[in-house]
Amino acid sequence: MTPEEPQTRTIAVAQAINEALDEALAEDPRVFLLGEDLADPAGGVSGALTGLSTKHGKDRVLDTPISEAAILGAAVGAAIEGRIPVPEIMIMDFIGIAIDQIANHAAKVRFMTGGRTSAPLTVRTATFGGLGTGATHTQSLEAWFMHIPGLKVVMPSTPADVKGLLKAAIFDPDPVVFVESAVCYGIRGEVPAGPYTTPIGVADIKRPGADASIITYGRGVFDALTAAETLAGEGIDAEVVDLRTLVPLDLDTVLGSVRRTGRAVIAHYAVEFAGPGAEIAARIGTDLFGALKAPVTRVGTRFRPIPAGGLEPHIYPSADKIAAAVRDSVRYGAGTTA
Amino acid sequence: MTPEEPQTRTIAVAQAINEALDEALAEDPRVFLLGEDLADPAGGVSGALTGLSTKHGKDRVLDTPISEAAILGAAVGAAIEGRIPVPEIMIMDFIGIAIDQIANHAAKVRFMTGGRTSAPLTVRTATFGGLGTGATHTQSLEAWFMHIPGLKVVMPSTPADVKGLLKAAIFDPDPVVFVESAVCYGIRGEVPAGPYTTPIGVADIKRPGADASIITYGRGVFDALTAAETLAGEGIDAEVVDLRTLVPLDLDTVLGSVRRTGRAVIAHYAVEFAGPGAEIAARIGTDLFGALKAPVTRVGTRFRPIPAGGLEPHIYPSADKIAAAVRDSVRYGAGTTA
Amino acid sequence: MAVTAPPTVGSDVARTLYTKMALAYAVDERLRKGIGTGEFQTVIWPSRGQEAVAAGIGAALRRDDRLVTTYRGLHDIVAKGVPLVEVIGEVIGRTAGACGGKGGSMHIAAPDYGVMLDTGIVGAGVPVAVGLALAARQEGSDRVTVCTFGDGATNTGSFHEGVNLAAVWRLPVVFVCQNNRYAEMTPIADTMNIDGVWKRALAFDIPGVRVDGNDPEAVYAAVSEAAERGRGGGGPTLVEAVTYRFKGHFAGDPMKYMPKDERAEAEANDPMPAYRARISDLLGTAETDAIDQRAATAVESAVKEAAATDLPDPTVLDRDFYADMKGIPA
Amino acid sequence: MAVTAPPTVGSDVARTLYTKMALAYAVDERLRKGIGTGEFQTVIWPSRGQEAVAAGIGAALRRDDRLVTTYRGLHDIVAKGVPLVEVIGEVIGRTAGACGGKGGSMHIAAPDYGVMLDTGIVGAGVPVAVGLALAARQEGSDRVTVCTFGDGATNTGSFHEGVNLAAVWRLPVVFVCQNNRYAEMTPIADTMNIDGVWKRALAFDIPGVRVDGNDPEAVYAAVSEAAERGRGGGGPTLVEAVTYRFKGHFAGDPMKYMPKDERAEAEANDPMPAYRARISDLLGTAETDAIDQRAATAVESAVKEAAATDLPDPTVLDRDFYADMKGIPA
Ligand SMILES: Cc1ncc(C[n+]2csc(CCOP(=O)(O)OP(=O)(O)O)c2C)c(N)n1
Ligand SMILES: Cc1ncc(C[n+]2csc(CCOP(=O)(O)OP(=O)(O)O)c2C)c(N)n1
Ligand SMILES: [Mg+2]
Ligand SMILES: [Mg+2]
Repeated sequence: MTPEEPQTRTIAVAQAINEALDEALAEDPRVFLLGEDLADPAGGVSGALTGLSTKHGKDRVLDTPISEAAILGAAVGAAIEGRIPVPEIMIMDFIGIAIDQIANHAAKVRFMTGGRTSAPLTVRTATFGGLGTGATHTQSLEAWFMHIPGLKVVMPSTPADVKGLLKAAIFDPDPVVFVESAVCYGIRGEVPAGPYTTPIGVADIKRPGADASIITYGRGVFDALTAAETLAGEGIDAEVVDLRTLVPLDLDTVLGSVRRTGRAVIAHYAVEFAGPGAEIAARIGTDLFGALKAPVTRVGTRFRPIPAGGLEPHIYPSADKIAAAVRDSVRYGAGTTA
Repeated sequence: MTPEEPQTRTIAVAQAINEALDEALAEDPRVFLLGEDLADPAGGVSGALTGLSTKHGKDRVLDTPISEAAILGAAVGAAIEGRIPVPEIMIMDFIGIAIDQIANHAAKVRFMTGGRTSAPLTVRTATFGGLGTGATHTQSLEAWFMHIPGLKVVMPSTPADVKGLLKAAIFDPDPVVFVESAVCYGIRGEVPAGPYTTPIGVADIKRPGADASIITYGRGVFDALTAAETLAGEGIDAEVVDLRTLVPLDLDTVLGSVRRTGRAVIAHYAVEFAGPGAEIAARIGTDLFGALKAPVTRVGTRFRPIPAGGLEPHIYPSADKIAAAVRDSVRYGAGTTA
Repeated sequence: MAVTAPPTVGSDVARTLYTKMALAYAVDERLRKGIGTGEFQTVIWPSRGQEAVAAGIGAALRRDDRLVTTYRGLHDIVAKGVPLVEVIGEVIGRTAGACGGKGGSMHIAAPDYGVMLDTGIVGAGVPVAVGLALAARQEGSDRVTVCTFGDGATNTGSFHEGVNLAAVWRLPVVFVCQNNRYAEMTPIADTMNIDGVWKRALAFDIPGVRVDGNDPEAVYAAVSEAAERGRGGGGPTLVEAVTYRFKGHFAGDPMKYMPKDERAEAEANDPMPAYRARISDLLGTAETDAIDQRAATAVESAVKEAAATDLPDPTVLDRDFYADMKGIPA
Repeated sequence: MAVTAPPTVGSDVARTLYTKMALAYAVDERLRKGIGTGEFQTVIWPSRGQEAVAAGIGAALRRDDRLVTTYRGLHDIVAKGVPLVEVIGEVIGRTAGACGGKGGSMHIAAPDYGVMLDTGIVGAGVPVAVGLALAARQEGSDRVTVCTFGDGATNTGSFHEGVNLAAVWRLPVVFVCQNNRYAEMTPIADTMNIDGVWKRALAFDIPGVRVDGNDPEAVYAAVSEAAERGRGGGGPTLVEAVTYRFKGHFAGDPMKYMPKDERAEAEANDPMPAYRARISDLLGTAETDAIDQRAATAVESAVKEAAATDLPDPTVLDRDFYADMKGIPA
């Protein structure tokens, strides 16, 4: 609290990732990264890891062949030995050739071996939606991971959360899938000046509000905040609940918010059908039975492959769609229908 | 309707699979099967395919190496050429090394190519839960497939549905994931005497009832019917809705049933958290807002890896657990709580 | 087993080879230019430098032979004979595109010309090609399938599983590895120990051949031989075509990771001027110039034609999805 | 490259080898017997016939060396030194089991003895072994990792990706393929063209060796040599040990698909009587009998001890799941 030292700095999401990895590599010699094109001069396909291999060495930042199953399998093996691997799956859509190592091994070895082994790795991966590259490079598949007992699933939004949660994930005693959004890498925000971690499993109310709860995470948070601004201009006071982690899911915060507002709109870039929002909606519906002022609404990605080019906005959620859903929720029952 | 000819026969689920494949192979030369250990004398690892390679030839029933990605990829390629491949993934838990071919290729090519290609294969796979073999051979991962736009997901229960839906799936113009349950292979039931298909996307009320709707599919149907019997003895008249297919999901039938009974219990062998029941519960909660007599309940597999040996019943749903959930639902609001 | 195929083809084939190279070259140049100026809002993974491989494949195949390629496959697709307006239209996201603009730069299919799959999942095309070839056998057709991919792709499990399956089933597939020495920003030496990708054929007991990928005649000869073997029931072949990627991984790649001297050496072996010189000897400068000119003109008019068509409208989201949309979530 | 390692070991090693074989044999026999009579409600994938491979591996390794094996790995685990009560206890699902009965027959780990992973996903152990070896290097340890799997597993993408990565990173892994000529009910000839799995080493430029898997001394020599190479920084080796699977895929397999004459021939080369004869020459019949006897007794008392412990109770479902259970669904 010395007036000389600033308490925060403003950095971009990519820098937050870089700093979390840099600090983790510096703090613990067991930490290492492995994946495709991670080392300098590439520094990761989006450049977010620039400098790390130069600073910490190519034996801490390992470039691999295009062998996703081997990347994850090697990380499982190293984690079993007590190393702290941070493997990268460059784009989340590629997980379908390698999810076995996460779902059948990382997630299960502690349980299956009665605690004699465990594999607390942190898989970093990113959604690349928003770049128009078409159906196989734009998916948001976090629901697949949520459904596998044994994994933690973290999907933060702001630079501060990205940095604090990535750091926490790396040193977490359980395997974590950490999902970034490439189109958000440039978004800037304040982070605490020194090293810190953000607890996994705790949602954050990014904007308090009284009339409706927008429950979201990852890229959706930015849309939700924009929607809330718009709505504020119309006299609707929306609360934005940023889940930040999907497993563990902070239901207390979600239910607390919805209990207060009586209205819930759930937004995410995963496909809506059988997506993360389904679980959240189901829980709200059950736990707040009779206490809701309107049905829970979901604003997810439409049940379509993602088209290339300019049609993405017709598929993905957006601030406008979220705002419209909140309006409908607020108006519910006020109209002509019984 | 001649009195001489019986209208039905009684066969086991395994025989229903065998007959559907046999008929399909006989009816259309484009149909072929590929997978591990399919040909005689093995006839599939559970013997369900016995006789098919002998009758139709080893060039119609192809044994493959242990190469799940190649099995599915080859099926995608053949389907693109207009053949009708029926690849098998022996045990559903193995899909994590190969789901890419289904999720990024089979599901998406028609959309991505603007209809210039399509890959209407039928992936047969089976859950092996119930045999005590431990966490990597006992999962029910249909939720992964539901979440991928472009796939149909079929998971029937009785021999009649298994046969009719497998036949329909094979000749369906869209890619289908057809999920069997190995522990149910021996369950017997009546099937129509001659060839027939059962429409994909139509739920079936396996037992009508007035007091509560049990919504389930696959192996869960047998538990639900047992639960309904027990409940009948207690004066509770439960309806059992067998979804049969998860995509397309027959919401009309589900909502119609729940609208009548006012109560919904959803049961499945998939993990409850972020499972198929979440989507169904979310839809019931939204679409029947204000029309329910009790909160929707889910009885899924507990959020745990499946232990080996005798502990499976502590993890999986069961008739008892379903019956208990229905009782709670029926009693809801009748107790001391407001 | 590693041989350099003898470069002796007739002048018809030579003309075809150079024409295909010139077209592939012109398409790639034009698209990169348009991306650089902002004329096109899209991305491509340039094939500049690899034209000879595409031409060799394209000239060796019949129209009904099949091709499976990758995001870096526009040259392959052009050389297989797909109309330029379809290729360019798809890349720039117009309804004139091969897939009406829904697929994008890395998801082009044109079955009328044998282009059955273009995938952005590295390695995933390999098993799919096996299925295409299996279908050909089932139909009693003698068509072959060429499956082409990069050096990096041979490190994927899909490659191993797919080639093995083709080998076991003795299917008519020609696997053509375009070894451009990089996978994205990572040089090949960091991701495999072998000094030739062709050696991976030894794991499956199939023929493996290494050719100069900057020599279209060498590629043509190797692919032709492999294709004839496949048609005759002799099973698959792995052809390694050694080449270079002049413009980096994606259009706009600053290429910091590619050593200057390596690039200079590669540029000295640029297949375009090299084959142009050979062709000029054979056909004369005037005809060679005319080929270049026709290519540039064809590309320019394809750009115009494609750009004049509409962007796909949102109704395409409900078309060509499920064959039967009943019950599908809106 | 394919060689048969010279069978010359001292009598200490020979005794160790035979003792490990006898133990592995006795465990397998006893478990199958108990499954057959209904004494044990479980399943195993018998290792009968493959004892010499396990013994060769086990004798070549230090206690701190690592092992990754499969569902058909009870012989490997026993030969690596894991107490019988832990092995048998896990198979019959008792709390005395290595994993308290939660893992089951195909998911046994015993890190104190170097057994780090036993997996039922064919091929998946290969990359995991690479990670174990990477960890050893990072720690500055000279321990090696043996990763063993079947012939069928070499058709998986995981095998290819894992071995390649070990090769590129020059890691101390010995890949031991127990080629028992079948994958479940499918003979090896139907799933690969090569006449020796060792040839798959050629795809990665690592040493590949083929040995008689029925000769424990040959396996011992090959694995020892490969392990020393690995410890010395010489990278991975692929050892193919040719053997046979006498009892089919699973305990109770009717084995209809295994030709009678092939089985008869294999039985004539049964490693148990063969090595027993050699050992009797070396150590005398009395000591050999005593080894067999001690093995049988040890197994019987392990069965008793394990069976006397509890079945795991449901509270284990909430233990050893997440390290931190806060917020985890009930
Ligand atoms: C399964 C998968 N992993 C990673 C990527 C990201 N990626 C796209 S291209 C590429 C490099 C491919 O290298 P290579 O096979 O040599 O082909 P090239 O691009 O050189 O033609 C990578 C890693 C991907 N698309 N798919
Ligand atoms: C990925 C995967 N595919 C299929 C199976 C089913 N399966 C279990 S054992 C086996 C055969 C394995 O053969 P091999 O590798 O030769 O080992 P062996 O059983 O002969 O020791 C198969 C196909 C599996 N467990 N995992
Ligand atoms: Mg390359
Ligand atoms: Mg085998």
